[in-house]
Amino acid sequence: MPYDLEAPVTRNTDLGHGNFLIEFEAPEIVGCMKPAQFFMIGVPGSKLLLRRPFSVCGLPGTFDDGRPGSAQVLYKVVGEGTALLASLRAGARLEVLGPLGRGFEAPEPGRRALFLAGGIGVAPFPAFAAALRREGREVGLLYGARTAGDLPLLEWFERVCAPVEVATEDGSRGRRGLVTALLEELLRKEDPSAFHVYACGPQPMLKAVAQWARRHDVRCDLSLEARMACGFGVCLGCVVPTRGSGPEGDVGFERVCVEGPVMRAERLAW
Amino acid sequence: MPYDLEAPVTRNTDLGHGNFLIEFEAPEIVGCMKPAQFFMIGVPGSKLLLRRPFSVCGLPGTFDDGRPGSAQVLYKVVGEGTALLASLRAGARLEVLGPLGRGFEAPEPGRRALFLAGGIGVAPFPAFAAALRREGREVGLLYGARTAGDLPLLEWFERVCAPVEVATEDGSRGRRGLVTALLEELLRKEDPSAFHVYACGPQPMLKAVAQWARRHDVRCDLSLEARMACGFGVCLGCVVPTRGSGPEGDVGFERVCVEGPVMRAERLAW
Amino acid sequence: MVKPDLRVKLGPLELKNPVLTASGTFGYGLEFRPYLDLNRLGGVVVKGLSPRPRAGHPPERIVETPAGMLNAIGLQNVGVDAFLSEKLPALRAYDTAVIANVFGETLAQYVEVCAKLDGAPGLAAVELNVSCPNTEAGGMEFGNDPRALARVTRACREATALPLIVKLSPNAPDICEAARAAADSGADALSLVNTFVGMAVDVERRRPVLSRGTGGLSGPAIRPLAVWLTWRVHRAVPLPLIGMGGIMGARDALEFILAGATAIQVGTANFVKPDAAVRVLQDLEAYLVRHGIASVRELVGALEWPDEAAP
Amino acid sequence: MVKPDLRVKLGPLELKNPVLTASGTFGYGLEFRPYLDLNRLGGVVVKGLSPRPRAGHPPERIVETPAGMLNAIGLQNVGVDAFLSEKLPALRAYDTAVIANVFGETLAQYVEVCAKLDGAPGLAAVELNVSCPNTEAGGMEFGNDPRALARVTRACREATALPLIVKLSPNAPDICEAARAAADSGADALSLVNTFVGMAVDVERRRPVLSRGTGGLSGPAIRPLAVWLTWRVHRAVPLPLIGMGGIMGARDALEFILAGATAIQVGTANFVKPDAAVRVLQDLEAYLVRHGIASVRELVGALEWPDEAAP
Ligand SMILES: Cc1cc2nc3c(=O)[nH]c(=O)nc-3n(C[C@H](O)[C@H](O)[C@H](O)COP(=O)(O)OP(=O)(O)OC[C@H]3O[C@@H](n4cnc5c(N)ncnc54)[C@H](O)[C@@H]3O)c2cc1C
Ligand SMILES: Cc1cc2nc3c(=O)[nH]c(=O)nc-3n(C[C@H](O)[C@H](O)[C@H](O)COP(=O)(O)OP(=O)(O)OC[C@H]3O[C@@H](n4cnc5c(N)ncnc54)[C@H](O)[C@@H]3O)c2cc1C
Ligand SMILES: Cc1cc2nc3c(=O)[nH]c(=O)nc-3n(C[C@H](O)[C@H](O)[C@H](O)COP(=O)(O)O)c2cc1C
Ligand SMILES: Cc1cc2nc3c(=O)[nH]c(=O)nc-3n(C[C@H](O)[C@H](O)[C@H](O)COP(=O)(O)O)c2cc1C
Ligand code: FES
Ligand code: FES
Repeated sequence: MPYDLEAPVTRNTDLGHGNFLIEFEAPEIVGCMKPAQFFMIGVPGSKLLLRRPFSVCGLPGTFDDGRPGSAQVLYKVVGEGTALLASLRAGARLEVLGPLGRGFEAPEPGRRALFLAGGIGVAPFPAFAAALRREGREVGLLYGARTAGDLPLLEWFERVCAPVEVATEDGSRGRRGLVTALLEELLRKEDPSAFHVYACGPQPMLKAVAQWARRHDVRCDLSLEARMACGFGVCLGCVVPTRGSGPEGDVGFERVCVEGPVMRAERLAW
Repeated sequence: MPYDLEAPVTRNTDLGHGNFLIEFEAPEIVGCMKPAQFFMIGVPGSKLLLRRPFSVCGLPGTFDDGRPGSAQVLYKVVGEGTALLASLRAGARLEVLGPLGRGFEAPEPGRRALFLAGGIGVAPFPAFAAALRREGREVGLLYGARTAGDLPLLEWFERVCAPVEVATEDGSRGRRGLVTALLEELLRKEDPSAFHVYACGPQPMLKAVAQWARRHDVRCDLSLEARMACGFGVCLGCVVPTRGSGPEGDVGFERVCVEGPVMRAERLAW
Repeated sequence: MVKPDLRVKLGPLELKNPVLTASGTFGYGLEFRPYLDLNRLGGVVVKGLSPRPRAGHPPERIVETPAGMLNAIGLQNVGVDAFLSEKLPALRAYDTAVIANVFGETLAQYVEVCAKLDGAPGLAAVELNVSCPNTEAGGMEFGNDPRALARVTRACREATALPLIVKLSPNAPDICEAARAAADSGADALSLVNTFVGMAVDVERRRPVLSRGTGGLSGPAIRPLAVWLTWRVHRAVPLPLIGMGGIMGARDALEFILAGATAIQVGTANFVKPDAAVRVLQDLEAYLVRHGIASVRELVGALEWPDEAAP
Repeated sequence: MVKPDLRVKLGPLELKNPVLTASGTFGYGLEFRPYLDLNRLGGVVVKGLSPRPRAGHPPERIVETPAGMLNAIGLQNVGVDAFLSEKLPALRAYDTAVIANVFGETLAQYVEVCAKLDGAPGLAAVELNVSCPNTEAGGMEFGNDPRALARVTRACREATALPLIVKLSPNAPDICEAARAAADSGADALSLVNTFVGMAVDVERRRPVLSRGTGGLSGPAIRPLAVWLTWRVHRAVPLPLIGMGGIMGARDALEFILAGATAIQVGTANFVKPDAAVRVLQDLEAYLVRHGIASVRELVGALEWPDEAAP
């Protein structure tokens, strides 16, 4: 059950290259939130009318220095709303609605979790990685970005996950190329059916992953993004085309905020 | 010559009852500003489109603890813009345009300055009082408000000016009644032509003072307020009716931001 | 002071208070149960209903603009049958007036939906969304053509005994003419305004942001326009009005009420603050208490028109 | 990369860049000397001029609304004679196109002002503000009646050899019809939009905030509406357009240019940031460089209309 709270910012750390990790106190929300669920976050008095959606990145237990009753959000400055967030100091107040949407489900027993992250798409994975590791599950991360600076929290993942493989488009860190190449390579060596793939990143990457998963029949969940007005299912603004959801069982539209943000790759009619 | 600057807030002191004294650094502006001139102040990223006009309250030398190159503005929370100002901490940034408008002129030699302030209308007087006192001029203050809490900076004036007389509508401090009663009383005892009256406060008070000054032929300047869009003469939004300014020399409209905010009382066609 | 009287009457439709929620911004009502007590609301206007379910437009469907948003949802909805069987039974359990918003691409579709809604237990009224292209008349919106508007109003009037609200489009060449056409054709009340047509351009990609090119502008940006249209229609037509357009708080609601609206709808604000409608109601009540006003009805159209003003 | 070419042509009017300032928001230009270099601007449109000086409306004349403002200045101005003798001589010293905005309450007044401006050295063009009540026709605005608009355009066309811009009102029942009327009557270019009629209510005093009751809405709030009207007129009429409405930065200016505006005007933004127009120009140039676009003219109307979009 979601709550709409005023949440005080406890810190807002500049991770460089326009990436920030903001922490705020919201015990009621945090108490019932699952990895890859999201918040709608607004800044009171700001000129933006609509709140902005952000995945939960850290929950209590995710980061060693996380405060009790607090959540962390990893974000990148891409426009007015994220620039405004970046200007906030500890003590500022946020309007936070959450938890919203459907989060990640743990892999079936015996399967290994494999995360595919594209740049800031890494945001929902820390809380999930920490939770799975606590249960003794194996978690791998394939992490792609344009350039080395766009790999926030990489060191954290290197401590928590294995394997952690990196690809950058400019070759400034890890392999030169796309993250999907890492995926193909890994699963050439290992049995795809031993994995449950979770992917989050820019749409072209997700489309490629979804196609690949369909082709190889790998269980694959995507954490999607869309422009949102409400975040809780009533504006119908955030839809993606999905198979079987249309008026006659054909392709229809489903809401990323309620039926997602996590959706099974094969459902998407991209 | 006005400047448009980003000015860092150095402090923002809550004086109680919704009154605040904010200080910001703007050396270029402060260096050429006169008492009762004003700033247009905006908060970057806020939802308000237009800046808000505020008189300069303190200039270097006005308050003992004032910082060099900084100005103080005394304001009261009455709406969204002033509420937003009140929420700012040291380090926040303001958009400040100034100095704007025509400020106070010193009284002719031999005349004593007498300030009439209604509540937050006291704002332009500290800088003027300090400047006049530095030149050894005599300065009196008649200070009215609804209630005792609405008399910001009263203690400061009691140190700097004499006489300082107070009236409150509820009698909670000084005389019960309106500030204009103090004026009539004082000038029954003394020769009106020995004074130059400067008045700032709510419009009904200014109208009463202007009438009184006309009746007794006292030199009287008013510091006016008006809704403003630009503050520098181009929107024509801030006008007041004045005698002789009309197309045929009849009643016309003049801009508070350029021809004012200080205008001679007898010019107003209220 | 005694509690102020909040009841209002829109012709045959009696509401316990004047605060409704706007169609398309409140889902089927049930989605808001975590955020507010539906029993508090004067009424709930559900998402527009068509004879059959509709998939709506492909993304992008929405984009934020200064103090507003554009939407081109394409009237995605479950269809009138699913509404009656799946949504209404749960919704009518609440003590609030349930109002069905209806649209069609032909006159026959409007009539079909109205007829199906007619006997439905727990339905308080029908609101016609006439900002919908008339496919039989070259795609011109019903609401922009007074004759088509009169026809659709009359046909729906015959199809249902429920109180009939016609929702006016601000894009009509002359909204007062549209209001008169609806009034003369059997409408019990008018609601206004629907969204204004607008466009946002993605200047990096050099194309409209929305897949449909244009969208409907809602939110605080349009409030001064909507308040003015409310006052104009109030002076032109004797029907009770339901005002909307950018209402975020009670102060905004009062602008519409003073300009002649007997009730108001909260729209885009529901997205921003899910309990916005209840806050509007609370603060409206507080305003009445503060001003010693016994009934909200005293304020309807009570705007004092300045002497110096244009007529 | 070489500097992009910013020159544009509006019929006979050649501008060194497409950034102008909007009438009524830039005084007589000279007031902005402390804030920007007037020589940078493509042009300056001065406050609307009438045959004789006008006092304008009593206060309140302005009020802020969400992302916008309403104004009812009442066309206060020094009159055309004082403009010619006192303002123009100083203004024409700058390397920028000076455009006189003209209005009247009768056709004869428009003609009188245009005739006086006709020979004036240093004047680049005339812009007709037709959002003005026609006192000879019951107060209906010239711009809202295509025939009156055609007449006033034709009469001004005859009264002056200067390039003639007609500024369209968004309150017209059909802006495309108005655009065609102006185009067919000798206009060289069209500018759009003027302000939208709106109203703000002071709910504590239960009266309109503005002394006139209503005012014209400007600022970012109207941008999506103005961009859409620009695109509509661009597709309906072959004349060059000057777009405006809520332009605060280069991104906003590009929305209008892509939607078909050959030049743009910066209005309300001048109040908020006195050097707004020069910033728009700088950032527009930076955009062209970043995208490797040789001339701003390539972008005029270059909006790609999506396949799925409404026609
Ligand atoms: C469920 C969900 C979870 C998300 N989690 C995160 C997160 O953890 N960290 C993070 O940095 N971002 C996340 N995003 C994306 C984030 O919401 C957008 O970056 C943000 O809304 C941009 O706001 P803005 O005001 O800064 O930019 P705007 O000015 O609104 O837009 C800037 C650019 O971003 C694009 N954009 C705007 N909104 C979205 C959106 N919702 N999705 C994708 N692109 C958009 C625009 O097209 C434009 O190019 C998430 C989005 C969703 C839907
Ligand atoms: C030259 C000048 C100097 C001023 N100096 C000071 C000062 O030193 N300290 C101070 O506290 N205030 C001063 N004011 C008044 C101040 O500008 C307003 O209180 C402020 O703009 C209100 O902004 P807001 O957003 O909080 O309120 P809004 O939400 O804009 O309005 C709240 C209330 O204030 C009224 N109001 C709005 N603008 C003005 C205005 N410009 N003048 C009068 N009433 C207005 C409205 O009618 C409304 O009742 C000055 C005004 C002028 C013109
Ligand atoms: C996302 C969205 C969907 C809407 N859908 C409908 C609809 O189905 N039927 C209708 O009559 N109006 C619809 N509207 C219009 C609103 O009911 C309302 O008239 C308009 O948004 C103005 O009010 P607001 O500014 O408070 O939102 C919709 C508005 C929005 C923002
Ligand atoms: C205070 C004010 C005064 C205006 N006066 C005039 C005028 O005299 N003549 C005219 O044609 N337009 C006038 N306008 C309209 C503007 O030129 C412009 O069309 C409108 O404000 C939309 O642009 P914007 O949103 O950038 O301000 C005025 C606008 C404002 C805000
Ligand atoms: S964001 Fe409103 S329905 Fe998903
Ligand atoms: S505030 Fe614009 S002219 Fe005075």
